[in-house]
Amino acid sequence: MNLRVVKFLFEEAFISLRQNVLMATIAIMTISISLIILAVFLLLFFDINSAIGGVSRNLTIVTYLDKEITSSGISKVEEQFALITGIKNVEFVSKEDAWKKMKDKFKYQEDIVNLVQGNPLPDSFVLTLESPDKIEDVAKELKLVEGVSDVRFGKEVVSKLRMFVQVFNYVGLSVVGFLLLATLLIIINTINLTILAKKFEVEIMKLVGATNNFVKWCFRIEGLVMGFLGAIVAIVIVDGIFSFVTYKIHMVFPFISVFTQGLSIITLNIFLLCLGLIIGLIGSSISIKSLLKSILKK
Amino acid sequence: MNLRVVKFLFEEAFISLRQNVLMATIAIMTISISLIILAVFLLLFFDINSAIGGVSRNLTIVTYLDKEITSSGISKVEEQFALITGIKNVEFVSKEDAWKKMKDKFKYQEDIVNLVQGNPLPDSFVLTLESPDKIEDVAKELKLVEGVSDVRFGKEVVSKLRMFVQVFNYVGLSVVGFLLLATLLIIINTINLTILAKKFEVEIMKLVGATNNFVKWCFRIEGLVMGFLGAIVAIVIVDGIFSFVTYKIHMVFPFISVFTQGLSIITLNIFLLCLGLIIGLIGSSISIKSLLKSILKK
Amino acid sequence: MIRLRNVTKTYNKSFTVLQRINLHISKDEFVFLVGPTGAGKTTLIKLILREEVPDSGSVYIDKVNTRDFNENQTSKLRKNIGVIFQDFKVFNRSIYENLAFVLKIQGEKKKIIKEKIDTVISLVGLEKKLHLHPFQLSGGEKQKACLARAIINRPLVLLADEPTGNLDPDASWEIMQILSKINQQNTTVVVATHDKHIVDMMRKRVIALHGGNIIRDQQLGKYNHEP
Amino acid sequence: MIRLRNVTKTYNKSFTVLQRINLHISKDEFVFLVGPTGAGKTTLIKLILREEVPDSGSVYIDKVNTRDFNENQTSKLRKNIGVIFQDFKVFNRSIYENLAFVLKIQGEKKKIIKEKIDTVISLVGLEKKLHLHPFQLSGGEKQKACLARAIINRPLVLLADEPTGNLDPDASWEIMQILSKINQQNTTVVVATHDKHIVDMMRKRVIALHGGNIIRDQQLGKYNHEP
Ligand SMILES: Nc1ncnc2c1ncn2[C@@H]1O[C@H](COP(=O)(O)OP(=O)(O)OP(=O)(O)O)[C@@H](O)[C@H]1O
Ligand SMILES: Nc1ncnc2c1ncn2[C@@H]1O[C@H](COP(=O)(O)OP(=O)(O)OP(=O)(O)O)[C@@H](O)[C@H]1O
Ligand SMILES: [Mg+2]
Ligand SMILES: [Mg+2]
Repeated sequence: MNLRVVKFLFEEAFISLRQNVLMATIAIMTISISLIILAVFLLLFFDINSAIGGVSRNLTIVTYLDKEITSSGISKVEEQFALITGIKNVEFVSKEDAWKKMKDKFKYQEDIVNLVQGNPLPDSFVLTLESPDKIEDVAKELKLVEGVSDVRFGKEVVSKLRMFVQVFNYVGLSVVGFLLLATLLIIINTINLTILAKKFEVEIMKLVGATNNFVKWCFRIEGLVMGFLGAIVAIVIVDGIFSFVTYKIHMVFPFISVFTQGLSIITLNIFLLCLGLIIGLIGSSISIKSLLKSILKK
Repeated sequence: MNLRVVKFLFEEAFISLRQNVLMATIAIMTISISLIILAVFLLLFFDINSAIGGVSRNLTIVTYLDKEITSSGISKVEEQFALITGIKNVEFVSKEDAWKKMKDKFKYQEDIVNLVQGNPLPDSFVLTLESPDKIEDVAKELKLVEGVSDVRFGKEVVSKLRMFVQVFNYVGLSVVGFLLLATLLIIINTINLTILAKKFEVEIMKLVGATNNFVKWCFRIEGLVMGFLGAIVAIVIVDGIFSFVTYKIHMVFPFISVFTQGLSIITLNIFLLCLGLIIGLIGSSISIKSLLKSILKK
Repeated sequence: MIRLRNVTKTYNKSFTVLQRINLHISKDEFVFLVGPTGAGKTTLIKLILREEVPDSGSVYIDKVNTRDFNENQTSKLRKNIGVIFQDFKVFNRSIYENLAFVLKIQGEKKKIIKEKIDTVISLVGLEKKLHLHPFQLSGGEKQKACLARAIINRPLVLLADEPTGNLDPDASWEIMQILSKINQQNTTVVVATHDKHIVDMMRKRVIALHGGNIIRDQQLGKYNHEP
Repeated sequence: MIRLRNVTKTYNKSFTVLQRINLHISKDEFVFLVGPTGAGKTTLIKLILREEVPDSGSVYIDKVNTRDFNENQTSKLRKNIGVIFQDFKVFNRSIYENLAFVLKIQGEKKKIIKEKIDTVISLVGLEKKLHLHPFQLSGGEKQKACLARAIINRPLVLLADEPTGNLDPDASWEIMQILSKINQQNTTVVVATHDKHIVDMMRKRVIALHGGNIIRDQQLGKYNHEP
């Protein structure tokens, strides 16, 4: 294909779209809507996912040290910790601090606290992990470090969280996958409807000598253009909704930070654009191919 | 309209659908897909909503009684509680039970517990509420009861939960509303595309003397039939997915009970059917009306 | 039956097709409309059918001015006018369905619909093609099917726009005989045609259009569209 | 140029339109195809255009059997054949776009497209209608536009199916002169028509179809489709 043909194909696509502007507009609108649905759920999925990630990242392991440990022993333990992979942050909590916190926590049970003489608590390290996945393994390694008397973490919380993540990803990915499929089908169907309505046009094209390839490319480019326009409209609306919702949520729940760590809006825009173009092309290819076949058979 | 005309209108609708079976099939498919999307999210929304409801219902208020209270005093307090609305369940926890639990909880801090002599804890009632909404009001009323020394509930948990419910409903309802709108638009657009493709037919109808009303009802019934078929297909698929997912989740997470308290599948089916019929009717009405107008103008 | 008073029709606000046309066709008449291509024959027929409305002047059908017809009155008018359109305008359905539609919108019963179709289809000789779709018919057969649709309702007025353009001379002559017979049964017949032979043979009233005007209106006329 | 060998064409596996037709039309010929409605004239033209393929027998264009043409060969064939279809088959676009399309698929440059359209449109006298859409044209004007589309490419073969059905006698005669001139410029012309007057005046080869057979094939023939 030389450049003139490409130029002509685009011209044809625009003539064809202009021929039934209303139909084209409606089709493009439908493409936009289904892309918007998809985009909204991608945003939700990734954002909730990252929110869960945030919770997971806050899981900590508390390592209690021997009561008789010296300050040089403490630094030795800390050095050992540096050798263990998967630890993101290490915070030392002296037994004094721990006791203060404890007293704070049991304010109501004052009587109990007052009954205690001296400080019964040991020094400890609070460790943050890079990921909660290997928390058991890390805990085991920590136990082996000399000077560590006990290692504690919320076993129940970890397992609940893990289950939740599993369910969420299971459901979320199924839903996103299902939506992707549904979007594909809706867009392909819509393009198919607009092309079926042009059966008569295609018949004439063939009768005056247009090759199948020529006809196919005319409609492919038409599909591409529709997909492109649909994606652009979707992007504008999604970005609008996004800004509005971010703003609105910020007003209502100023303490929540939304849409910060999830899917970046630019990635999403690029994804929508590619999707629009690709489905536009594929949808029109399928439709025109089957239409040409049906014309041949008649 | 007499019965013969109604019969004829249905005949016309089927002739018209048969005239371009492929187009009709594609349109019905699109209608199904968008209804399925809506249904999936309604199920998810209502199910998560009811799951949250479950969590809320487990919120409790602990009422500590005066240390010197007599057993007749305890029953008096209980009688008073019966007068307060909004309490679903009342459970008495004796100071002995409470101390046992406390000891259990602080196993690690054995030293502290061992330092305590006797039982420093009072008797208490654990109350379950009908709804967490009025928890503060109920707590206030409880405080006024004679024999009650203190009333405690997880203020932080309640406020966090409330916020979560608020955010969830905010987001969830927005999403469901948005999806409903999107579904409506997709279905209306799809029907519009099939009707636009029949412009030539409508022109002939008008020229041989069909009234606007007649033409409108032909296409309305066609829209109704498409909406009906689309809804039926959607219902079959949604019910299929539902059974499959329930089964699958039961396999993978046998301890979770899903889809039990949310939206009943029968309600959903009826909703989808009505929606299909109504949008089919409305969509075709809008389309044929604007088509007739455009023909008149030309 | 049909009266045009000072009718002017302009397309796109600039191209005047008919200019101050005055015309009266009475109930029992059979009229040929002739004129070169683009003279406005089809436009005149569209005006009578109220597919188009005049820019100025009035069209009276059965003494009623159609100018201010609403949608319902227009439908009623069209139910009483049978038309053979120059470009056929048939549904992409079987001939049977095409014919049945016209009767169905009148609320006819199934049985009567079947009877009427049988009668009219044998009149035009398309019995074997009754269940074919238009794209399966030859040009002439399509034209005959259009005639059948136009007369199935025994209309008050029959408008035939180039009804023999795709027919051989013998078939054309047969069609003319059918139109003649319908005319005798009290239907006003208006035929727009280029078929010199037929016009000359039929010896009916001939109205010749040219340059937006009626340049000749003759009883027992001949085809001649020269000014 | 065109040769049919024992061509049989049956529709719906039961209705035989053409039966063992043998026919040869050489490069420089101008041929009329006559026959009553439904005789198979359009079917014959469709066979030449390879819009239909024969059930048995072969169609040769320029000595090549078109039976086993693939899609590309068919396109190439059609680019060399100009056709005036009985039912027009024009795009719902302006006449200009309709004409341009035929040239565009040949990969012509914009400038040349414009030139060629200008030439051909003045030949058929539709200069003022160039940017109108088909539904804005009269029947005869549409027919002329189809002629313009058929000849714009200087095709090797010109197939005209009832090209004067919507034209007045004068316009018909003009069109015939154009076809004649094109024939003299080395295009094979096949005209299917019912216009007795024109066939009789032109004195060209006349092939008469009837009942699925060629019942007459005469040089300098007259219109006469009686067996
Ligand atoms: N919708 C329209 N818009 C613009 N011009 C139109 C429209 N309809 C008709 N015309 C023009 O009006 C003129 C008359 O058209 P009309 O169809 O009435 O001619 P006609 O006498 O029927 O011709 P023919 O014998 O070719 O059928 C033509 O030149 C045509 O181009
Ligand atoms: N696709 C089809 N399916 C069934 N029958 C067909 C089909 N196409 C044509 N026919 C039949 O074949 C016969 C010949 O048709 P054709 O169009 O070739 O006739 P024709 O000679 O061109 O007639 P006319 O002068 O009326 O145009 C007709 O009786 C028609 O009904
Ligand atoms: Mg006309
Ligand atoms: Mg024919």
